[in-house]
Amino acid sequence: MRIGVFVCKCGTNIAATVDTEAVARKALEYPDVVYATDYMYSCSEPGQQEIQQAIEKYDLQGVVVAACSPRMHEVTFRRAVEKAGLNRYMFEQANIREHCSWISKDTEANTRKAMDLVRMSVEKLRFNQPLFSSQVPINKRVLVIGGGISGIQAALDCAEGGLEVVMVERESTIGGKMAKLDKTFPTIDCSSCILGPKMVDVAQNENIHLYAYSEIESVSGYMGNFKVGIRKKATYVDWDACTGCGLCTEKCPAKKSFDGFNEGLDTTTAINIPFPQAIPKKARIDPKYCWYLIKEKCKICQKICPVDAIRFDMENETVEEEVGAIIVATGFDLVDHSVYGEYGGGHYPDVITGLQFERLVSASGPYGGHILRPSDGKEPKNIVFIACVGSRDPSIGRPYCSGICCMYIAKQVILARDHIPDCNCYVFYIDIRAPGKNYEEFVRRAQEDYGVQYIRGRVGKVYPKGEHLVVQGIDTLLGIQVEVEADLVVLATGVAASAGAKELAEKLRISYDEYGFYMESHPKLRPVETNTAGVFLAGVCQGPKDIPASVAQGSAAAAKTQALFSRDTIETDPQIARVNELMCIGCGKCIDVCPFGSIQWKTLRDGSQKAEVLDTVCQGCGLCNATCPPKAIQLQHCTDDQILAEIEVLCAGERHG
Amino acid sequence: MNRTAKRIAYYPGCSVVGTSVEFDQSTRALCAALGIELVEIPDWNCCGSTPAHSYDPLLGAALAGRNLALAEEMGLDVVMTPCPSCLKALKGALREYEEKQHSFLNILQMPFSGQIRPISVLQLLYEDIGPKTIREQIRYRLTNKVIVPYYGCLLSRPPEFAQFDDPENPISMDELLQAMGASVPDFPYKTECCGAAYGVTQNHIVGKMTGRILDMARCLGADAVAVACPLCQQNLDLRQSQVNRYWHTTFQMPVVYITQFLGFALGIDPKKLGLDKLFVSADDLFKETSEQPEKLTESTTA
Amino acid sequence: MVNSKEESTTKKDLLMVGFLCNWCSYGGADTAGVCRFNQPTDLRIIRIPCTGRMDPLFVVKALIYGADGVLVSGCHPKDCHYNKGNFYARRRLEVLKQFLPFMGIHTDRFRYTWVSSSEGQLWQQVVTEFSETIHGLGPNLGVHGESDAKAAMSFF
Amino acid sequence: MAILNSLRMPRDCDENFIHRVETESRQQISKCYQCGNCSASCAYTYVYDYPVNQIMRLIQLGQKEVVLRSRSIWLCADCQACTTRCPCNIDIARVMETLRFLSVEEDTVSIKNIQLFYDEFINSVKIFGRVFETGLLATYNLKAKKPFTDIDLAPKVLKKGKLSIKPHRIHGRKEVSDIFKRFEDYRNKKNLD
Repeated sequence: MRIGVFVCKCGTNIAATVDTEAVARKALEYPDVVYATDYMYSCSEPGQQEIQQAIEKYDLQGVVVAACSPRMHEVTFRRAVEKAGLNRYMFEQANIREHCSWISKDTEANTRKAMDLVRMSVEKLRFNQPLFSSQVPINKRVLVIGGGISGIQAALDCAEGGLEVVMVERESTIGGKMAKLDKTFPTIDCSSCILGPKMVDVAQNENIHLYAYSEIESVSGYMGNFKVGIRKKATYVDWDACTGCGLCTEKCPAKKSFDGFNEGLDTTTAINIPFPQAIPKKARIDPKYCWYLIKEKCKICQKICPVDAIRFDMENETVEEEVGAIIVATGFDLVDHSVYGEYGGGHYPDVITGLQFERLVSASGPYGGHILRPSDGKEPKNIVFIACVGSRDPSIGRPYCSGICCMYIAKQVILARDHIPDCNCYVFYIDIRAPGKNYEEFVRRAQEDYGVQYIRGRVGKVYPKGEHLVVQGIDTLLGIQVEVEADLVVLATGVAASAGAKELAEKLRISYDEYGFYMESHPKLRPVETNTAGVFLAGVCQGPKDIPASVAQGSAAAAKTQALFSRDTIETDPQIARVNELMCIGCGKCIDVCPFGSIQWKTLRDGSQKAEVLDTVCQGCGLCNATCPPKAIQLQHCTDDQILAEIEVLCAGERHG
Repeated sequence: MNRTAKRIAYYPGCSVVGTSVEFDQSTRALCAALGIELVEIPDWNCCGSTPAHSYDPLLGAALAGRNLALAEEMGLDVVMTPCPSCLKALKGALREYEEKQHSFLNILQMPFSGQIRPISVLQLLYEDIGPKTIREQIRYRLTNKVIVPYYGCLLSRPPEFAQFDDPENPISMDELLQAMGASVPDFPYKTECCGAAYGVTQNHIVGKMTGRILDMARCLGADAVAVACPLCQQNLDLRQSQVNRYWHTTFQMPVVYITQFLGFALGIDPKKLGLDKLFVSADDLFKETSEQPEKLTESTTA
Repeated sequence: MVNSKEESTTKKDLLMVGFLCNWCSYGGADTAGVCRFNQPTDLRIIRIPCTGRMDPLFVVKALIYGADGVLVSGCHPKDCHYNKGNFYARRRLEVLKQFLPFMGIHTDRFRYTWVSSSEGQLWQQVVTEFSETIHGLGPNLGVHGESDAKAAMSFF
Repeated sequence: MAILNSLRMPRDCDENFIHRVETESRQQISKCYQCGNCSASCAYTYVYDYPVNQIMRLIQLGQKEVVLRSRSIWLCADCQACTTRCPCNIDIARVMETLRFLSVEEDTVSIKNIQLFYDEFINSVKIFGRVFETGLLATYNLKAKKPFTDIDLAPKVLKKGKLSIKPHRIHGRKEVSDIFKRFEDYRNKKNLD
C-alpha cells in the first residue's frame, strides 16, 4: 500500500506544542509511507486540495491525517479523499490536538506522542479495506416528544413540509411552560396570544397526530426506521366522545384537587380541563383526588356527561408507531427551592417561584390577573425578587446559569409595577445577563422607566415577622446590609432538567450531561443532532434557553428532519460486522448478545447453520466480535487484526520490532 | 437512632463549671434520671476555644486533643459536651488529626486513634432519648407555655461539621419542647448569632444582637427562651440588663437550658437543676405549671 | 519495523494504552482537551466503537508486549450508546482483572472506568490518577519480571 | 484600617499570600464569585471595616496588608452562617480563622483588646490547665484599661456564687504546658523553614 501522511498544524493549536515537521519527517520511516508533510490548516479548502493533489501525484492508496479529533473532521477528510478517487474508508485520522497538543505544554513529550499516534494510524490503515454502503428506504414520519413551544414549532414546520408527525405530550394538554406565562420578554406581548394560535394549528393540522397524556415506553430500530411504543395513560374519559363542554368540571365535588397548571396556587376539580385554551380540550380525571376512584362513591360526572364519555374502568394502553426520525423537545422543570432553608424551604406561602408569579399576574390565573398574596389575598406593596435561586450554585450541584431568570425578573417587575403602580419592587441580583436582541435595553427600562430598585448582592435569609417577610440581603456595591420588609418574595428559580429526562435518554440511546440535559453531537456545529443518528433535539431539554432560541431550535430540528427525509433512502454505514462462514462454528453466541437482533441464522446448502448479519440493522458496536470464540465475525474497519496491529506497533518495542 | 451503650465520656468545659454551673448540674441530673452514665474525663483541660484556634488551629487541636485522648483511654467512643464551643474545638481537633496527623501527634504526644465521636447534649437527648420517650416519661407539663427554642450558631452548623439536624431550620429542640407540652412557635432567629464571646471585649455588639433575639421572642409571645449553649445563655440572661440599657427596654425573659426544662418536666428536684442560678428568674414560669394527670390525652400531646 | 518503544519513551514517560469507546469516553477525552485540562502525556488512546468491542485479549497482548498500564473507559452503565455493551465489558474486564496476577502482572496495571463525553474534568482526574499509579509501580518488566510477580502474589 | 486607594498590578498583588491562605485554610479562594451571601448572612457586617465578601475579594487580589490589618477578621464570631450558605462551598469561617492566625503571626492584629483577651485566655490555660474566669476577667479589664467593664454584673454573679475566687488547677498542668512547649518548638522550626 502506498500511504501519505499529512500532519496538520491547525494554526498554532497543534504547532505550538508539537513539532509537526518532525512528526512528518518521522512518518517517512514507517512502512508503506511514501509521502509525508505538514500543513497549516488541513481541513481548509487548500488543505484538502493539497491532500487530493498528493493522492494523484504520489499514487496514494491510503491517507493518514494527523489533526484534530476524528469526531470533529473524520467526515470532512473522508469526503476529501473520496473526491480524489480513493474509497473513503482508506483513511485514518490521528488525534494529535484534543488528545495531545492541548493537554500538555511539553513539546518534546507531545511530539513523541504524536509520532506514536501517527504510527498507530498508519499501521491500522495498512489493514483497511475499501467498504461500500448499501441503501435502505426511509419511513418519512417523524415523532415529536414534548408539546411545549419548541416541540410545537418543530411539529408545525415538519407538517407544513408535508411530513406526517406523531406528537407525544406527557400532560393532558400541549403548551408546556409557555402556556403558563402571562407575558414574554422583551416585548411584553401576551404569551397565550402568540402561543394559542400555534396550539390550535397543531390540533387542526391533518398531518399531526397528537397523543396527549401519553409517554414514551420503548424505542427500538434506527434512523429511518424506528419503532416507538407509546403508553396512553388512563384519563378515565373517552376522548373520542368528550366534547370539552366542561359540565363535569362544574359539578365535580372534589374541588380540592392539586392545580398543576396554576403551580399549586389554586385548587381545581378532580375531573378537569387544565385551562380554557387547552389542546386537546378534553377532560381528565385525576385519580389521586377523584372520590369515586378513591372511595367508590360519587360518579356525578358520569351522570352529568351529555355524551357519556366517562370510563372509570379505563386502563393504560400501549400503541406502537413507526417513524423515521425523532425530535426530542421535553423541556424542563424548575429547580426545587425547598433546598433553600434560609428562604423558608417552601414553608412560607408568600415566598413563591417565578412561574407562580406568572400565574398570579395572568388573567387566567387564580386571582384573575390581580397580584395578591397567596397567604391572605392582600395586595403586596413591597415585592422582593431574588435572582439565581438554584442557578450558579455549586453547593446544590447546579453551577450553571439558567440564562432566563434575569430577563423574566425584568419582565415581572415591569408587570408588577403596571398592575400595582404604587408598589415597590426590589431585585437582588448577582450579575445581570442580558445578551439578546433588545434584552439589555429591556433591563435598563425596568430600572430607568419603572423605577425598580436593583440591588447587587444576594439575600442571606428571609423570615416572617408579623405580617411581613423580612428579607436580609447585602448591597455589595456599598458593602452594607439591606433589609426589606416585604409582602411578597419571588424566587427566580432556575432551570433543571425535566423529571424523567435520564430514563427517556436511555430509551433513546442519547447521552446527557451531569445535570440531565441532553448532549448535542457537537456544541457548536451540530447543536440539534445527537450521537444517535435520526434523533434531534429542540428546546430546553438540551440546556437552558429562552423562547426565541427554543423556537429557533425547534425549526432547526424540523429542518434537519426535512433534510434527512428529502432522500428516499439512506446510506447504511458499512462499518458493521461480517461473518466469515468458513470460520463460523455456528455456536450462536453472537445472536444471543447482539443488542439489536441484527444477527440471524442462515442455513448453508450443506445444511450447516451459520450466523448472518443483517446489514441494515447492525449498528457496528462490535460486541459480537469480542464474543465470537473463533473470531469468525469481524467488525469491518475495526477488526481484531487492526486493533492488535495498533497495540503491537505501539507496545512491542525490541522484542517484536 | 439508638446507641445501645449508655455509658459515655463527659467533657463539661470551663464555662460550664464556672459561670454556667447550672448547665452542668442540670445535664448531670437529667442524664442520671434518663439512665445515661456520664463518665467525666478525669483531669480534663481547657479545649482552647476560639483564642487558641486564632493563635494556631494546631495548638487548639492539641489542647482539645488531650481530652479526646483521655476519653479514648477510658475505652469510650462517644464524648458528650454541653458546650457547643467546646464541641467545635473537639471536632476541630479531629479535623487537624485528619489533615496534619504527624504534627498533631508530635505536639500531643499521647496515643490517639481519632475514633472518638464528640456530640452535643442536645444531640444526645434528641437522638438517644428522643421526643417520644420524653413524652412518655414526663410528670409535669409545660401546657400553655410559649417557649421559643434558640439554638445559636454552632449546634447544627456548618452541616458537614455538625452532622446534626438542619443547618437553617433545626427542629430537635422544638420537638423536645413540644414533647413536654409547650407550644413552640416558628422562631426565625433560631440560628442567628447572639454576639458570642464579644460580651467581654465588644459589649455593644452583644447588646444589639441579643436585643434582636429577645425582641423577636417577645413578638412571638414567648414566656421563655430555651437554649443549649452556655455562651448564648449568658448573653441572653446575664446580659439582659445590659440589653435593656442598650435598647431602653424592659425585657424580663427567662432563658432556661433545655436540660433544665427536661429535668423539671421529669420531676427532678429544681435545686439539682440549678434553677436558682438563673439571673432572670423562671420561678413564675415553673410555679404555674401544675402536675399533669397520669395519662396524657391525645389532644394535649399533639 | 521501527523500534517505537525505545525511541518514543524516555525514562520519564512510561507507556500506557487507553481503549476508549467512541461515544462517551473518547468524547470525554476530547472535552478535556478542548478545555485544555493538563494531563500526563504517557497515555496513547485507541478508539473503539464500544467497550463491548473490548476483547480481554487486547489488554493481555498490550501488557505482554510491554505496556506499563492499560486503561479501558466507556459510557456509564445504563448510558451505553448500544444499550448494553458496557455491561458485557464490565463482566469480561472484571474477570480479566482477577486473572492478571496469575500472569505475574499487578492488577493495578489495568483499570476500567466510565466517563461520559461531558465529563472532561473527570477524564483528567482518571488519567492523572492512573498515570500516578503506574508511575508508582514503575516499568512493567513483563510476565517474567520479578517485581510485579511478587507484588501480584502479595495481592493474595 | 489600611486604606486602599488604587492598585497597580502586578506589583501590588502578593501571590504568596493568596497561596498561603489557600494552603492553610484548604479553601480555594478563586471559587468566590462575589454573590455577597456571606455578607448578607453575617450578623457582624455592620461593625466590619470590610464586609466578608470584600475580604474574599481582597485575598483574591493579594492584598495582604489590608486583609491582615482589617478589623473584620477579629470581629468575626465564627458563627458559620457564611460557610453554611456559601453557594461555592467555601468554608469562609475557616478562611477568617486562618486570617486571624496569620495576622497574629505577622503581628498586625488590629483590635488589640481582642488579642489581649485571647492572650490572657491562653495564659490562663497555660498556667492552670483550665480557664480561671475570675482571674481572666480581672487581668483583662486591668490591662485593657477598662477596669469597669461589666462591673454592673459582678455583684449579681457573685451573689449566685458563680465566680470562684480560687483557680482550679488540674493535675496535668505539666502535660498542658508541655503541649504549649512542643507547639512553640514546632512553630519555631516551621518559621526557620
